[in-house]
Amino acid sequence: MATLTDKPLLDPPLTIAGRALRSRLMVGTGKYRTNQEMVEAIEASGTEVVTVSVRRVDLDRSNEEGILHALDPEKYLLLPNTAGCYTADEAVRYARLARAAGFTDWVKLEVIGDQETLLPDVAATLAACKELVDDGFTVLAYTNDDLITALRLEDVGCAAVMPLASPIGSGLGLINPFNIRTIKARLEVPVIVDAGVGTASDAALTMEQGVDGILMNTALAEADDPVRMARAMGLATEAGRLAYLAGRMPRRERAIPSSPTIGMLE
Amino acid sequence: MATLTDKPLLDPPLTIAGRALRSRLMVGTGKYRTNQEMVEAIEASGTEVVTVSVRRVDLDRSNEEGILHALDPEKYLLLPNTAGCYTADEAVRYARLARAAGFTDWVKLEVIGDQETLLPDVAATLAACKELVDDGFTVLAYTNDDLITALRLEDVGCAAVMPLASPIGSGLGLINPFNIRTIKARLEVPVIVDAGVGTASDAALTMEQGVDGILMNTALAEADDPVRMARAMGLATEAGRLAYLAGRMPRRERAIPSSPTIGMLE
Amino acid sequence: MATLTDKPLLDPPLTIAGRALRSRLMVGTGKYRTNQEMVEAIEASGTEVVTVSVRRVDLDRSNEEGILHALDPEKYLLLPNTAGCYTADEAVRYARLARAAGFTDWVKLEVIGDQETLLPDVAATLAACKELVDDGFTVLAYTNDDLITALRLEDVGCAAVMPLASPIGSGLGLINPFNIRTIKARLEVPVIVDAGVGTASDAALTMEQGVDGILMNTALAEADDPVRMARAMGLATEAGRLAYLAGRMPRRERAIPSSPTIGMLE
Amino acid sequence: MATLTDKPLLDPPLTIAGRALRSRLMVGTGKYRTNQEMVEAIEASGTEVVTVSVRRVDLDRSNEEGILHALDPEKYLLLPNTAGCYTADEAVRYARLARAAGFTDWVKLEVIGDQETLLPDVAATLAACKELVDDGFTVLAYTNDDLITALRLEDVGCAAVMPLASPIGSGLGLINPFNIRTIKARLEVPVIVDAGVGTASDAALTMEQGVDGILMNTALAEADDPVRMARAMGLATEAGRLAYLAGRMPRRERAIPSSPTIGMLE
Amino acid sequence: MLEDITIRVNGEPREVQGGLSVDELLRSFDLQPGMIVVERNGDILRRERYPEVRIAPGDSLELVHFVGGG
Amino acid sequence: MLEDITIRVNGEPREVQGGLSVDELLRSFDLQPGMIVVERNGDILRRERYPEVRIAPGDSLELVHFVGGG
Amino acid sequence: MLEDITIRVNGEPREVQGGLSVDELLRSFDLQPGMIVVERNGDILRRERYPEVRIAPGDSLELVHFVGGG
Amino acid sequence: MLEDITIRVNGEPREVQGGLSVDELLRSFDLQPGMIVVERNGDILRRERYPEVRIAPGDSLELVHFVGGG
Repeated sequence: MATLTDKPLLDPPLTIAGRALRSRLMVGTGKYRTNQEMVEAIEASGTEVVTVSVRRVDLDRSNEEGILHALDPEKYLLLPNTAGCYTADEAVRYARLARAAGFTDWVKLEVIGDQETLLPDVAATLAACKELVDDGFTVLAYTNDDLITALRLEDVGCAAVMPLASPIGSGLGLINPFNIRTIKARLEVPVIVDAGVGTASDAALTMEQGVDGILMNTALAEADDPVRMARAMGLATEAGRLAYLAGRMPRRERAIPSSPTIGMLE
Repeated sequence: MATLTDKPLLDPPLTIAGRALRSRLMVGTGKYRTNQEMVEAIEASGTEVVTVSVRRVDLDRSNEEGILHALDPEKYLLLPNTAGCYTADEAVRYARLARAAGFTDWVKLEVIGDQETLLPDVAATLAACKELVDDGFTVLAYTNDDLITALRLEDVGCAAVMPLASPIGSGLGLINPFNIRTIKARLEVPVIVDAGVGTASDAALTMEQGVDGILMNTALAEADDPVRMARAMGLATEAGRLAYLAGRMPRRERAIPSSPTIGMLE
Repeated sequence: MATLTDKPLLDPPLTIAGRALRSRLMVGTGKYRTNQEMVEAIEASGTEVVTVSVRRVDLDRSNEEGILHALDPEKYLLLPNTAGCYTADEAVRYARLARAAGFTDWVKLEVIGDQETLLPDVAATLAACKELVDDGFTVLAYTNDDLITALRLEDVGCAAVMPLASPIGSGLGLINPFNIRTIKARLEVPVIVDAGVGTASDAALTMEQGVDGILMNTALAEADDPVRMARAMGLATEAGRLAYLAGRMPRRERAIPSSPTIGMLE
Repeated sequence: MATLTDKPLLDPPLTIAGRALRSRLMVGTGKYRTNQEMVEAIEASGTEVVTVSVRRVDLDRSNEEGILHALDPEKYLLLPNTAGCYTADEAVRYARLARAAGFTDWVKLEVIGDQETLLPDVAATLAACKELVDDGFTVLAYTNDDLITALRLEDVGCAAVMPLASPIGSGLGLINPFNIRTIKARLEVPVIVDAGVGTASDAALTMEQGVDGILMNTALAEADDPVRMARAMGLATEAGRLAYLAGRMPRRERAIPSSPTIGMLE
Repeated sequence: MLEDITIRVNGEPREVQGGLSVDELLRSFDLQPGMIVVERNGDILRRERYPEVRIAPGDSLELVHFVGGG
Repeated sequence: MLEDITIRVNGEPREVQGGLSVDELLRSFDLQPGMIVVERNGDILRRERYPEVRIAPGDSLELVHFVGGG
Repeated sequence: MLEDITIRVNGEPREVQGGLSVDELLRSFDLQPGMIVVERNGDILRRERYPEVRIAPGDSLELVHFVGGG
Repeated sequence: MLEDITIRVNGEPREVQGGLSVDELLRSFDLQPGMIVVERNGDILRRERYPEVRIAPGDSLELVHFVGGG
């Protein structure tokens, strides 16, 4: 049975801003049916990085909802996002509140440009990224699959660029492998594909483009069985990575026998 | 890091003709650069079933070439194939020679209909399958992705039907998921997709159709690094299986936020 | 505006069994909302060949239902099919009844192997084809996309081989272009893709594989506007054919300017 | 044979900035082997709008190279582009020179962000678009397939938004139909897909997304036979448009007979 | 005027007037012989023989024609 | 015992006991200060200052924490 | 007959006859003025002014036209 | 010591010592009988019979084994 114990020999760890991560998969913590299911899925995924959001406490029933009651910050890197922000200023404000929580100066920057598609506002994302980098943040920036924007994000000091595979929560998978491959080929900072991955083959196909990692949430939370899907995604992310490193066979529009053509009987 | 130690809890084993297998991946032993590389790749793949061919001994340098010098029949189920046979009679003759070797009465039946594409002759395959079943063989039959032929193979007592993903050695991947899904939905015997898988995402996508397993050879032997690719395929096969069992999220042509839309600041 | 008046200069006509046809599109006559809509759609499609079925007259209200009341046999080649037949004998019986109507000795042979998918029984199709050819019929045989079966059909004297794009009435389009391309490359008789085409781009893509023509029914009859769709299909079939003959530009994973890079201002 | 004489009844003309166009296909004039071939291809395409570039005259052999020696401005709308410009100022300068030629105040705005991929610099494109609109130009803006950028271009007064199908000169076709469909659904100004279309089925598929037109150059100029391909593209563009208007049949993963299931013989 | 006989037409038993030719039978059903193909007791009947061939008791006829199909 | 004062907390007007420190205020809401970030009149308040900073009438506070998100 | 002057045309220094109008200059290059757009020292020159505007020493001219492009 | 006889092995004519058992023949080719399947004049020979069955002039043998295949 395949075990991953000697994985480090097969694939050096992903390193972002100097921190080596034990898995190339990052997962979100939203939309699970229960905290229990979320924790088990995160465990099964093998991830080290989980994203969280900053929201007002609900003064009437606050004890339940805080994520820190469910997740151990010693065990996971809690990566705050700025989801729900529609301007650079708003995103910067949320990032600073998140940092003040005292766990990390990393932030997953999101500046949304349209409520219906949740596609990023790349101009505002660039502006917020620059301001946060100047303020000492380690910024992982959610963006679309436009190479030019990705290059600009790298220019302003982004620690990792996070282009989408398809819209947040759509499950449409990697629609444009060419753009993702091109972005990876041109950037020096890690490229983490964020949003849109729906099932295991999407994750493997995405990693086969050569990118450094994947972040997903809905694919786990909305699966009928989030724990099985989390395990599937952990395995698929690693499978796609190893297949990329292994160098696949050529595609050919003809057949080649796998068995010897000599030594046949009369 | 993802480990597979509790895999049995997540996925019951594939059982063919009463034998439970520890992996849903089967691999061929052809075309490796060296026996050493082959053995390491087979090990890394986590497979339990490896296919072999029956050929004349080379009376001048026989010691090297026999596969039994490299593979331990106690450790792996050696599944003989009838690759290279173009008639039912020829395939039956090779199957009987293979059985006489004394390891197993299983045979992977192949009757080729065209040298250029190595596509099966379904009429001859059906005839040979019937004769071998009547003779007590456990037949796993390589076929194309035609449902009607698959149903006939099941009717004559095939232990597992092995439709192709794409031509042998082509690496074109799963061209027609619809046909494979349909075959799986209609048959009761296990469906093992054989031939054409080229990389990890192909394997995951194939398993996500609900099939019971995959057999591959060229994708490993012709990868730049067969050991890494073998590991990748073992993981991807399991990932695709678990994703199928988990029940994927729906695809939707709109976005759904992963983070709460309430509790935003003013 | 594009007109097709000089089309003969661009594409020689499709010729089957010595008969040159003015269009590479053939259409069925089933499932239209009204005969009037059917006639207008057929007219708009530009086709010369329309398929019909042989059925018992309804002794209570026979005047309405006969297709000959709506279609002029002088204007269109009425091609009888054996749709609904599940054995070779049944198909041969229907073919003979159709020929006795006195319009043509052509027949579109269909022998279905499964009621749910309407996929062909290739063994029975081969048997019926042989018998009908020996009896002097010009046989156009519906089959799946298996090269070996297509070669056998050619061997027994089929006038045209009609592999499917996807199941009858599914509208799934051309699922396996590779198989269709391979069949066309290996056969000498005309290859007409039958069944599965759903919209204009499917028709163009199909013709771009080099095949000689397309037969469709549901895509027109079930469109919201069959007449517009019929025109679209006529144009798309011709567009795909011309694109195939024209020889497309290479695909490349880099950009090439369309405008001169010299002569820029300072 | 399909003729398009009554096309106006089937599809109202595309209208940009108040001008009704007789074809939804626009073509470039670059990279043809000869001017003669270019003129014949443009004629065969049925287009009314052809793009041109502004470049310095070559003082040594100027007579040959001017496009006006080959194309009649009375017969075609010459649409100047700003291809080759990498800044907003540069693009504005080229646009003004083009307008001074006295044919039109329309301009196809291109501001390139990267020499290797020729992908647009969306920030600079937006800035240039705003300045040109304020200066009285009718701006058709080449952009990527980002909805947010397309909405901003509409906001600043763009007359038509021209998202790419894939990179200029790549021939990779419509990689992301979802983005194009989304852009069309959200904008009020015409959406003309520009760049990347490689063959007829690409053109049909693109129009089937509901967009208003297509602009292409390399697919014609680099075809082995540009005239045949131009005709193919003219037909395919119209076919895709009509198929979109006709409303395609549903896709279904099961078969539906085209012929009656009643009235079979005993 | 002959008395009625019983035959099978398209799978249904029918009482028809005895001694009718196939041509007359078709017209009695308001069918145009030129558009109908007749299979009589398993054999196809050539159209020119419709006027001469007379229906006999117990005959089994299939009357078919072309309908819309794909 | 000081009388109540009115402040804004997370967008809602609230009557709270006058003179409370931010730390006391959080506990009065049954919140663990270590898990809460406080923005006071638009400025983030460093956690170590919660015990010393006292609420004044008209203060506007945002009390935020981490919740599940993607 | 005036003596030659030096100007810049499309980035290259050129000796041309002094006192020429833009129209005359274009013709001297064997160009049809109706097909050429002239940018003179950074400003676009309206075509109707080609006959009256005279070239001065040190002028920088860009002479552009339409070529094939996509 | 018997004289040599001629047989066919894997399609090639061979001179071998007369009177050899199949087992002895295989060893003479430096093959391990346990890894070889023998087809003799078209019939498969059960392995336990290798020691007793003796090669006769004109025998046609196929000696096969497992090799790498997919």
